[in-house]
Amino acid sequence: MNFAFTEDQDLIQDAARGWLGEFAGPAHARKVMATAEGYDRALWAEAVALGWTGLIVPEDQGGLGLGFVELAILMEEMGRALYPSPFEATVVLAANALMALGTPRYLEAIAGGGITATLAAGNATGKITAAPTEGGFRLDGMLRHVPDGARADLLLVAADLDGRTALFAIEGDVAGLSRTGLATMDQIRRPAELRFDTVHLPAEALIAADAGRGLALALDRAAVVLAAFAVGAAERCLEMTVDYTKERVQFGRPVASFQAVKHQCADMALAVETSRSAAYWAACVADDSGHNGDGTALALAASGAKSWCARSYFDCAAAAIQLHGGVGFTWEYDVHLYFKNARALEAVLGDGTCHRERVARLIGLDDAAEAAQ
Amino acid sequence: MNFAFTEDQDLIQDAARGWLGEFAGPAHARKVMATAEGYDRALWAEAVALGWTGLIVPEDQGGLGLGFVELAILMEEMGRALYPSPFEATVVLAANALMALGTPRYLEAIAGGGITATLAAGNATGKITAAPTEGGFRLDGMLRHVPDGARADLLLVAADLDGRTALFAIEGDVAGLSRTGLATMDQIRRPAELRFDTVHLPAEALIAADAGRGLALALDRAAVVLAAFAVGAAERCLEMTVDYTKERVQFGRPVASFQAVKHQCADMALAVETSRSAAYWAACVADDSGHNGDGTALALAASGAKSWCARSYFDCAAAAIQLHGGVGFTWEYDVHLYFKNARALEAVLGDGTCHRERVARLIGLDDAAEAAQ
Amino acid sequence: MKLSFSADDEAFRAEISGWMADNLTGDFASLKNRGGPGDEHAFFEERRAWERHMGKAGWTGVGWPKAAGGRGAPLSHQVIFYEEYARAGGPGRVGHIGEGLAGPTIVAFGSEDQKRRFLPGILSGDDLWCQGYSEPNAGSDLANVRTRARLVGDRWVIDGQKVWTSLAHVSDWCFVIARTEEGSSGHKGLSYLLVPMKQKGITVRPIQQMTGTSEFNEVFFDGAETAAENIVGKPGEGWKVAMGTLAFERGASTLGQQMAFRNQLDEIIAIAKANGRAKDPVMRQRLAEAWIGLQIMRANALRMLSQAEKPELPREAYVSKLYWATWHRDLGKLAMDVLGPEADVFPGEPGTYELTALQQLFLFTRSDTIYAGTNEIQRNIIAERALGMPREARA
Amino acid sequence: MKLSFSADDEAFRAEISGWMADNLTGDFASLKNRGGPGDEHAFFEERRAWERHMGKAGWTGVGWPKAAGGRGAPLSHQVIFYEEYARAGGPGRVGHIGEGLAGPTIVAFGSEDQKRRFLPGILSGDDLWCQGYSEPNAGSDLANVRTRARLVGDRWVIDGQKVWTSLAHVSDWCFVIARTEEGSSGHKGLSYLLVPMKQKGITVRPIQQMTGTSEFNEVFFDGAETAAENIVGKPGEGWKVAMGTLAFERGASTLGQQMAFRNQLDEIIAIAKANGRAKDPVMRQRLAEAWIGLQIMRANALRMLSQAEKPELPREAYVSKLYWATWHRDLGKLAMDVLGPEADVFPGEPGTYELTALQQLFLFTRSDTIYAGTNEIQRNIIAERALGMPREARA
Repeated sequence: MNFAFTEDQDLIQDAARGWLGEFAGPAHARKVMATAEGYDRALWAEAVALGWTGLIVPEDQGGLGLGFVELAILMEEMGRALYPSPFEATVVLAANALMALGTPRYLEAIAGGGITATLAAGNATGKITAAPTEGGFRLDGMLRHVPDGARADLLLVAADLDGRTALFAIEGDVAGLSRTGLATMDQIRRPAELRFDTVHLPAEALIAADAGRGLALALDRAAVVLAAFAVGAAERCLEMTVDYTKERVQFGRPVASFQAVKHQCADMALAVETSRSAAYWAACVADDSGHNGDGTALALAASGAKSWCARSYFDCAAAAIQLHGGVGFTWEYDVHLYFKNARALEAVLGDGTCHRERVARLIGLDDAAEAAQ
Repeated sequence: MNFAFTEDQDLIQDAARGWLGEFAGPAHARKVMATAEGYDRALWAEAVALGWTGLIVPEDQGGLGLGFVELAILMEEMGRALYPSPFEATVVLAANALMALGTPRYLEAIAGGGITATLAAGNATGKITAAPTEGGFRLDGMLRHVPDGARADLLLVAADLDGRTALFAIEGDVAGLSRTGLATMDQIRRPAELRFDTVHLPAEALIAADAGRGLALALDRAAVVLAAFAVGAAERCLEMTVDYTKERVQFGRPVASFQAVKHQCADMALAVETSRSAAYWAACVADDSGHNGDGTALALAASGAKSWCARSYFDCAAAAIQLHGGVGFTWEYDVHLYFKNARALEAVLGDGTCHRERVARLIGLDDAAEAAQ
Repeated sequence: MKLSFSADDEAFRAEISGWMADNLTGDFASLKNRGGPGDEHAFFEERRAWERHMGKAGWTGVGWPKAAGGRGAPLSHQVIFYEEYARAGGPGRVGHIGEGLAGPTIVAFGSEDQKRRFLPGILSGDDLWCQGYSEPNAGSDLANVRTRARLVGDRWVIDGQKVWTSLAHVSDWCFVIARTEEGSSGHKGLSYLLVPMKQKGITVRPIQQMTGTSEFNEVFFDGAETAAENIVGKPGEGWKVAMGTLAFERGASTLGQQMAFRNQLDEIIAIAKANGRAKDPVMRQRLAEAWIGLQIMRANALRMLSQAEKPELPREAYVSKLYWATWHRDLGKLAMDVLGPEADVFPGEPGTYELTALQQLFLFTRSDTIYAGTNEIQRNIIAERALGMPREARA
Repeated sequence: MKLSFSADDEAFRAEISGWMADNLTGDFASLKNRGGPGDEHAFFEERRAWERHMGKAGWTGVGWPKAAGGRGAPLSHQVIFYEEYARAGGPGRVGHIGEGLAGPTIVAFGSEDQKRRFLPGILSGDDLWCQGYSEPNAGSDLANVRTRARLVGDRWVIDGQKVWTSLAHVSDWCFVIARTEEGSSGHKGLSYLLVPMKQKGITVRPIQQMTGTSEFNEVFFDGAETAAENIVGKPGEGWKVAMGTLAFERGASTLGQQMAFRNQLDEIIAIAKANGRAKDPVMRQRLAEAWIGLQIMRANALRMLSQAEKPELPREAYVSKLYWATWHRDLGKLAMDVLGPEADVFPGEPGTYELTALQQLFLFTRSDTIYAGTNEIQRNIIAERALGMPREARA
């Protein structure tokens, strides 16, 4: 038991913060967010070269073989920078899911940066039905809010196959599949709608015929890592606010000297630090759970961390706007980028209410009552 | 439309505030709250002499014939003083219920101060079943949290009679009825448990065989008036806090000069003023509804006012303790009397969650959705 | 104390609601529910025509005294007017700053000549006004105003900068608080000037907001001029006059604002019913709470307005800005939570930025708790002026 | 970074939990879950015997260095010790101020002679300690301390008053912050004195709390004396030493406190299941939120303790008091809301005042956000020390 970063972990954090701070901060986000693609391919190639796409991929598939604590560290820094990239969809969702299902397929390509990918399973709304055909499968249905769904090279799509959840791999475009990017208030994330209208896939597109449990594990781990993203972004909101209010003078005093401002910043600090404790608690549980645990400890930690950290992020972003005063409301200042992203993140992978309801169930509120008090 | 007090209403408020402030403030509460009876009979006789027990009773039954706005004004002042008395049970519940049922019985006795009374209907937990007998009725069952249930001279008890809600009058003690006062954290209110074990009542004890609608009206009006009580008590918490923090010096400054203290007091003021608007809105609706309205407007106003004002009272009392610092936590200072009373009041006549759920239903959340957006 | 309306009130209600039904039609029909906060750019010219149309029909200045050209309507009629206007989906009024702030200020503090010159243009909808109070380094605090005006011959010459000026780019006139006494500070030495906007000494630069649109502007005064007689009150009385303007914000038009809130809440409830969130017990609590909160807002406003004759500002008036701003901001968040994952999406291609009305609501309401006195400033004011707590130390 | 425990840790867990199971029996069995905050008066003599029993078995000073007579247990063992102690229902420790504050202060700042004289009595459970920090007009601020001590011959003579002193009426010793430099102010001129409580210069007056009971006391020093050598550090170093004491509050014993919170939450959940509130979706949200919040509290404490070697106080340490105090206070309210109308009732006759454990929790947790630095002071500290924002103006 030692709940502090190792030296290696400190190094990962320092390197990520340095690179992202220099190249991939909000100014970068502004450049790419108005483009149709939504990210910068050249910068992404550099991120690949840093080994990030292989961070959790096993070494024998060309990755670094690190764990979810390390992935959380990296995502925390991406949140701080608000770096728009295929990382979440490709690594946090797709690679994580493939690993949870125990298949090495595509991992080397992902680790090496050859392809981007995404996952369309319980993280999307809507439903796909699969039916066996001669030599393969036919898929029909619609999914919305698939991260990077319009731009990813590889789609991992969950579909109902005879009452079980199967996972299929679709490389690029196929006949009958339409992929439409959604225009969104938050311009960092790039959700899409996927329509499957008689899509025929070959037999080898089937990755796992019974993927339900593996996908549940993967989505919980993804929730943990997204919670870490929220931590970094929330902390950046706090930093911007402290910096701005120290500079800004009103009534002849720095705004930061007013107790009302200080106390709101203190509450933001409390939100950030408790969120950090929550996210890394959950990341440790993710590392300890392996692929075959009973999943309850991870489910509790993931739901706890996701609901807590996403709310903290929203609260911090909202407080940042308030404490910036008028300029916090302008397009020019960066606060709104975090604010919109925070709102989007609250709904991703389940909102707070549904995660808390899940915790309520898992801690036994539906079990029979013990002998009367 | 004129949402300000009339001159007469101003006079009622001034008179009540004057008398209660002089004789019936927290120092008085401390004297009586440790006694078994829980109130001072001599002081109560004076309140009767002021005409308060007849406030809403029609003039031809010896009352003043005033309305629920006036009753709210009086109860607001009782809340401010935290006056422990049979007033709520006798007037706000019992007289109100008799009037809602359109029966003049007992009203003259109540108005004249000859008897105290209470109501045990939807405001209590538990259930009573009535069965017709030769020459009368037999009652069985148990009710808890009946206000003044152990000390009131007259009990108005709702019971299930052939699937309808009937109301019975029980004067004093009868065989088979046990009345037990409950020891409570809040020492201002005096709830009791009533056990009916084969209680035989004569036929004339039946006040109304189908009292459901009248009682619902009465309970909504009582909720409105309790909301006004909460307004006065909450405002007193604010006043004590402002006074104390102006006097108390910390770090070489009056505590009231710290922005964190000022802003919490401002939030208390917001809670108090919005509560006052809520309570008198609801009191006006109660006056406008009469005994034959469809009840929806009153139900909405009553649920809105009760949930809002009770929470405001609790929040103000809690903030008062916090802002008093150490002494707010002592028995010696009065804040805890309000704090405990506020907590009790939140649960009386339905807690906030159930009132809001009722509003949700009444504003049509369960109605069929209109054509898709 | 009585909340219900009289038969006379109801007759007046029938009159205005009938007029709205008959007139918000044809070319004007597309203006329904448009042009509110966050949407002020919408159909501007058409709304200007609508303002003139209302003026012709005598529906501007409903609460103004008859002597000033208004209807002199009693409070209950004003309440009904603003509520029915909004209930009918009446568009955001392009003349509201003139009708609600500049006009009443001139009525209260202006000279007879000023009344003759300025009031008819406001009532007819021909002259649009904007407000020159906030400055980049004054924020919510008029005492820090740095914009200067010097009397040169028969002209005031004005230099400085204002911000958060709604409608500046389309306004004919601006009322400007400027420092007219060299070396003065705080509330002293300020004057209240009426300044024509269409002149070369004035530059208007729109501020792009987080919504992507620009309701607010920066206004630069660089040797801008106005005639010497265009001062309301005496030189140095600007603070007193400005405080009067702020008092007019307690007018019955607030009931119209609340009816617009009601329309928004109704839309959110309709969506919740359509997408099933209305069955979620937690969401039901929030929707009911919002509904209750709005009823209380109305009751609070009616209480305040019913006591408008009293010389002291009542406490319910002190808390009203903090209350409605916070309620409205929370409504914006509630709208998003009811929409769920769909909240983020708007029609259009990625990279475009044309928000839906509820997304506008969500983003734009973040300014409610900032402009016209942040929530923090409002709490200071409540504590100091309504509760008599010690004033904040000012350097 | 790793949250799981090693095999060695688990062996230690078995040792302490076995010892508790074997020893919290017989005469001690009635002490289970008694004597915590709000219940400190319960079974006092028996708990004192229990403290001595623990001392004999070597379970006091688990985290103290071996050289000081402690176990020198690593962090993971300390965490396990405090968690298992509380999980077993171990009673509130009467020696906790000596073990957790006075002892570590003497270890860190005391002379060898002081270590020899004071540490063994703490470890054996024979000497009980109390804390003399807060004063009526100093509140949470040591800089305002007015209690004076003068060196007269070989004795410190002490005059003044302390408040909120837990266990003062039963303690043998008190560590007192007193002003030893005439005319000094603020953090200067303070000294840290060890003062015997059983002397005629000291009067202890219990403070009756809103619970009806009296955990806290006022302590009056009226010519009270202690030997000249009973000063920790040098005269004038009291602030430095006191700040060290506050740092010890970051100790692993906080995990024991959290386990007690867990026991309380479990009781509330059991009641919710029994009375049906566990089916209410709104209540489920609150219960789940409390459960999550407590897990985070533990994670936050482990983060803080894992970085105890670092010279700077980490941010998670700055926020921990504000966080746990607020969480615990909210738990008290949650308990009442789960109980519903029954929350107010306790066994007994009207007029008596013997609260249930959950009512005690509800009322007593109101002090959590006040003592040892109110929530407001904690927010100041976070803003100023952790975030580097400007200090509050002090007159």
